[in-house]
Amino acid sequence: MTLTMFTLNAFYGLALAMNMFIIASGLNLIFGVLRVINFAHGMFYMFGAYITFTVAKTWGAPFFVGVLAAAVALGLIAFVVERLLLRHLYDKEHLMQLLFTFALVLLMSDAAKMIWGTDQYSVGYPPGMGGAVNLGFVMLPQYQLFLCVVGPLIAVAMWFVVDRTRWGRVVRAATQDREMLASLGVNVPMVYAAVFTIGSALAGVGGALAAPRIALVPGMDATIINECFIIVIIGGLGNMWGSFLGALAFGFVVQFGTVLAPNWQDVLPYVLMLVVLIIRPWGLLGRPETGH
Amino acid sequence: MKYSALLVAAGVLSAGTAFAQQAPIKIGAMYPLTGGGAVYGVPAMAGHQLAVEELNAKGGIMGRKIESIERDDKMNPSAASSTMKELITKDKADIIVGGLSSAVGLAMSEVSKQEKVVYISTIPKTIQMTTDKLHKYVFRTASNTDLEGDTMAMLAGKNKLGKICHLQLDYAYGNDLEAGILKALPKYAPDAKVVLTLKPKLGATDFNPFIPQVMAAGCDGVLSGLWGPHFVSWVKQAAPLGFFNKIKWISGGEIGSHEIAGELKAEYPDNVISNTYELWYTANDPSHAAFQAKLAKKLGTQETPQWAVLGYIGVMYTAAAMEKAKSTDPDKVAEALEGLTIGTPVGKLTIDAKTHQANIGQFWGPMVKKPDRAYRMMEPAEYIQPK
Amino acid sequence: MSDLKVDGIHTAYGLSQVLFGVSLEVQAGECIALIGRNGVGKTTTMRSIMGLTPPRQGHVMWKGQDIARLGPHRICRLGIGFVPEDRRIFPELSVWENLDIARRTGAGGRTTWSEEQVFALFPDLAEIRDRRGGVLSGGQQQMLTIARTLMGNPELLLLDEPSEGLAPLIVELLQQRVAELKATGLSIVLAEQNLQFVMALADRVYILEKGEVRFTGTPADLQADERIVHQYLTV
Amino acid sequence: MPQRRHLIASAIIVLLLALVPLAGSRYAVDLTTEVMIYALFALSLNVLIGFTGNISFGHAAYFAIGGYACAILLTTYGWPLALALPAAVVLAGLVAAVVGYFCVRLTQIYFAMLTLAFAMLVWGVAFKWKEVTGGDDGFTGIKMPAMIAHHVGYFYFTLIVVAAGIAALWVICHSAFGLTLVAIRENSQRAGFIGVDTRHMRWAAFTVAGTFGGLAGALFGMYHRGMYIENAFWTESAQVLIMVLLGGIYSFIGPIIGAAVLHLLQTFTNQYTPYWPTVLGLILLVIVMVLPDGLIGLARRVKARRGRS
Amino acid sequence: MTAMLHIDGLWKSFAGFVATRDVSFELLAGETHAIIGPNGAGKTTFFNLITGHLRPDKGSVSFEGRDLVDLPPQKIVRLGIARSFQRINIYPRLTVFENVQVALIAHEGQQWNLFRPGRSLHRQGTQELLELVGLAPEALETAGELSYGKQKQLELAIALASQPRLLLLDEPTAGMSPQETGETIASVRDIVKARGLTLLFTEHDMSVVFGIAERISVLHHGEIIASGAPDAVRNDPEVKRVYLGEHGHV
Repeated sequence: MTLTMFTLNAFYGLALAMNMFIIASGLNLIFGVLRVINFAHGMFYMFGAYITFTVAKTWGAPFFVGVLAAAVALGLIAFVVERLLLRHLYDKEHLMQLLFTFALVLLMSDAAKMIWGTDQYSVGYPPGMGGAVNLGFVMLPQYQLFLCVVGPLIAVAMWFVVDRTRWGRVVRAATQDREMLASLGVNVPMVYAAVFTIGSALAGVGGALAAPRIALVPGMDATIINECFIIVIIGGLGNMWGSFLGALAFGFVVQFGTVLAPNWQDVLPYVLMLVVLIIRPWGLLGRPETGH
Repeated sequence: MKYSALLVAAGVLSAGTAFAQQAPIKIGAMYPLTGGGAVYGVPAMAGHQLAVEELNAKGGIMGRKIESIERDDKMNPSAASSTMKELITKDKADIIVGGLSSAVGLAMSEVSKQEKVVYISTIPKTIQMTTDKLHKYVFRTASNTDLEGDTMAMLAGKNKLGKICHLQLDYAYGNDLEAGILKALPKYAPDAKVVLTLKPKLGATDFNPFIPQVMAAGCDGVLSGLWGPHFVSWVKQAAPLGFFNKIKWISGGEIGSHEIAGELKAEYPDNVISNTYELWYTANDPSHAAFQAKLAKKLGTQETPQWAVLGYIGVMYTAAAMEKAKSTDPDKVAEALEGLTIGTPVGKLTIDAKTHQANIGQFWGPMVKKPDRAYRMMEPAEYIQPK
Repeated sequence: MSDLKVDGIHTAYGLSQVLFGVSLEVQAGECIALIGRNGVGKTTTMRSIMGLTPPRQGHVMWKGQDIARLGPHRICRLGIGFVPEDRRIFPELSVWENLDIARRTGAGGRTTWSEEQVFALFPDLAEIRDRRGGVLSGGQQQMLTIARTLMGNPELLLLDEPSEGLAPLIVELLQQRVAELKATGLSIVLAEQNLQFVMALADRVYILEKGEVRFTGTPADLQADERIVHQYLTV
Repeated sequence: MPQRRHLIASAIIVLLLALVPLAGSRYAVDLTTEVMIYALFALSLNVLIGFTGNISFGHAAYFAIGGYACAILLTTYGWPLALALPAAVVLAGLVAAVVGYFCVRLTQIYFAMLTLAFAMLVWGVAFKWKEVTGGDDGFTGIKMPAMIAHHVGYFYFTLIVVAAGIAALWVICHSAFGLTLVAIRENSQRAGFIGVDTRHMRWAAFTVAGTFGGLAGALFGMYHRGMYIENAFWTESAQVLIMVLLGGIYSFIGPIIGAAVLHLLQTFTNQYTPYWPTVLGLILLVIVMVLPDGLIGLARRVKARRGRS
Repeated sequence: MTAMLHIDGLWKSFAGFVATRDVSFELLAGETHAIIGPNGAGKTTFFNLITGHLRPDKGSVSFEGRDLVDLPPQKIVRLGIARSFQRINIYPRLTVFENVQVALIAHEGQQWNLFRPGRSLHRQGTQELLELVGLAPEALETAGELSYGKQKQLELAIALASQPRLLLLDEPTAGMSPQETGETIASVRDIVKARGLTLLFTEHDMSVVFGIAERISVLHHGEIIASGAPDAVRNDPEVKRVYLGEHGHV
């Protein structure tokens, strides 16, 4: 592999990692606080992409208005779902929550078909991001550079909100002791609703940001959800920096793995998860679940 | 005018009374209507329905009404196999048409062999269906990977590609198409050399591991089978690097269709030569305009998708074969299909008696910008039909 | 009229019933003590008042309103603060963060307690404000738990076994602090096993045994009756 | 004596099923065959879920291994059915034992994700090992012994094998082993403290589940005369998981009912609308919100209410 | 009498908090011994160290001369130590009968038997145990639906099923009504006597402790501060101090 190729692959691995991180971080946030494994997260991602398509292409609004619309719409959907249905399931078995989110996947897939039909769509790059930057020995696409900036920005923003704001402190406290938090006057159910809303909005943003790079088709939710799970699991469930690390591992393994061992590209993410779980059963930065 | 309208009405009326007397002919149709395959399955089913409506308006087949029984094949071979059995054993379908993916096509062919019911494969292209796994009851009205590969090799020669990068999806269709191209390449382009072969996975959305390799390989052109969303994603990721400035893209997988061009609009790249089954703006047959107008009306859009014609042809062949056999008996219909020639919106087609493969051609040509259109069109569009 | 009136509450965890008709009253500014050995229902009484383990029967009246069916955050916002026995510091949060999440204007706009005032009451906490809750010593945790609850500006403090597991010196300090709190007019329900602590602070005592109130009176009454002490409190 | 009552009921059901082909509907025969195979598949998974309390996201792997192995041995190697079928089942069990060894070291979601990863590896092998499995074209044209080539013959063959399989699972689930598994599910810590090595027991349960899943897969492949990589995909694992949950995990026959209801519902819905996902989604919502014990739980509750009034 | 359980210099701390501090302790064969102390004194931790649920940081535990440190719980129980738990720890969806039956199956090493119907095994032994703890009438009820006190009794039966020589009971009467407490204690005392068991238990209810314990140890801040006959412990000034507050006077 020449230096140019190596640089390019490393860059692409990073770009992939960042796009995946944006999506996976929402899944991870929801798991960390609510302990709910949200299978519908991939579907939220797909809705995010489709909504961006409708707003930015059909209605002709600027791309970033589409991204915002995706975030708001997904947040709204998630909020309603949480308040009406999900909140009744926190005390039930994990299996029931799993089935519930799976039911969401099925219902939303048909809803998407009714709203958008079965055509494939694409969204244009935002102005000024459709080209590449020439560094002499290598060309880097602008939009992917943009993703490489947005990913860490979102990570830092999440870190800032979770670590440095009062609301973030409340969220962290909610992962540690729900009951005590309620005794201190915090409306914990609303914190849960907010976390589910934000986590889902992140999936929407992830889909919106992916939209210019890929074709939008029915079924685009299916692989993304597995990949997000893999990232969250190998990073350590509930750990934000774990997900960041997991996304990086995923991005580089998939990028370099596909180049070096194209025959294995279909199962590379699973092999990665297999190796990590056998060596570190609770993920790279995870801790053993207590009570076992 | 009035007179002819009256005649048509009378015809319908008389046909209507005939319907009441005889049991309908049942055509089972299976296309993917949910999930990723629905992109193709839904328009194909629309074409299928159009044909059935049209035939019924004319009095059906042999004066018997057609009943179309439509099912989702779910792009899952074993589910499709069960559904097809159900169509045959419960609904007593006389014939089955449809399928999309190779695996589903082969699974349906297997059921057809077992149950001795004719299956007309309208989209799956896998070569095995009409070679190794050919049997009495399976027929194909779609193109196949050998025909497509042959044309692509011819185009490679015509465009004088010296160094070729080969890009196929890593699954049955891609592998078969690759074989088809390699078989034909020495014939058309004896000096051409394949310098790189890459196979992204089916369903891939990220082509970054492949794009730099192709660009670094120094080839004049790419021979590709990246269809639909794969092509769109490739374009999105490769175009910013100036990929299409230098490299000619000769592609199967029907990416010269309006569905793709109309969606990518200005982002559709230069230097692409591809194929499509049907073009709403070009015709090689007089009946085409009528077909296109009806389809446009049914779908409520002037610019129609290409897959509908395949669903349409499946039904037309069914009708012709039954009329010829004067029976719905599968053995007789199968015999009738062998060597049968019919007129279709894309011209006269003949099913080869030995291979059960129709000589369906495709429109091939470069995708060019048009001043009055927001999207690219194929021009000149050449209908290339296998001999 | 009393601020808090607990009237015949029966409380159970699943199948295990702990309280069998406990009643008690707290006047404004008063400190009452619940005493008794481990497992007699002191903590459960507090959890019932706070809405954490709602009673199955009976009423909890707070300033005339029945709060027995309200959620804990509503009860907190009505002016009742809970200092649990096992402290329940948020271990991953710093001392300051533990305080910050509890910051709240009290019922009726009370703003008696701010960060500065809390730090003034517990100067030790100011020194360790950036330390993680999980690494504090028992005494520091106890101070923090009380400080944290004060940040919500409560009118009534439920103080569950504050002296448990603390060194004598710390207990003494704590006792002073609680006395200062009482002097500000805060009502207090104190659950304790440390009799000395109780005697110094409580206006009235309730002795619990097996989920029932067995004795009510002033500390002086209790002191006068050795028999009761031996029956309910010693080994 | 409940034991005898169950035996008689089972015998009656088997007899009734044996009468299905006499009704003359080819469709009914096929549909019943499919339901029986899915019932065995779902039951095998429930050894792991209902009896041991471990959720697997990758049970399709063993189904596929059994199916492919049987198909390949019959067709490519021309083995007789009497050898090919047992060999396929043993192979599925062996792979389950190897995979299980790693998986049972983890619990809960980590366990589930590890089973998924291994299953996707099996899928990858079926996909890539084209010379042997046919890759994504599928392995079609399975050579069937003449005796069971006809659909009625195959129906009776399936009936016998599935009945035997279910009987074997019944014995295992109700054995000392099975009872101990339930104890592990109910309270794994307590089980450890009556002297049970819970990890080894879970490993054994994993292997048993894989073995019988393989048997169901072998029957499935022969029924369709083909195996496809989709049969090893995670969606297939999800489907059987839903069957189990729909029926109810806390009873032996729950998964049988779940398999029958889901498969029939899916088949019939598909005849009327392509919006099958909506139907299934709504059914799942109902289960989650009001029927956490599945259909069997509902039946029990109804019965209990009747008994009271 | 010889020492059955021998503990020497045991330490255990959690994130800086010392739960067990240099505990040395001997349990004589056949004695009934109570461990008491205020909440948080480290009683449950102490039990968990003996039964293998926790690993000590330092020190040794030996049972009848065998070192227990590093043995997993299931091995320890096979040596003849059984325990009940402070929180209910049964199999809630199994019947009462099955709860005990499983324990007998495990004790006999029959959990690997795939063919013998589980329900037919040890019917008599199960019945006897249920009669012993007074649960025979509820044998066919679902364990999770029993009253709290009866679930505690069931736990005792499960513990007895492994034919222990040493029985550890963690707060056997916690959460019971006074009447249930009396019945439970009477039955425990009878069983221990009848079977010649060694009993080590923790308890808050002093009437229970002084009713049956032959020796008492007081745990405070992870340390044993007193150990001996009931009267001696009752009059120990240090114990009084711990129970009535640090200054120990009223």
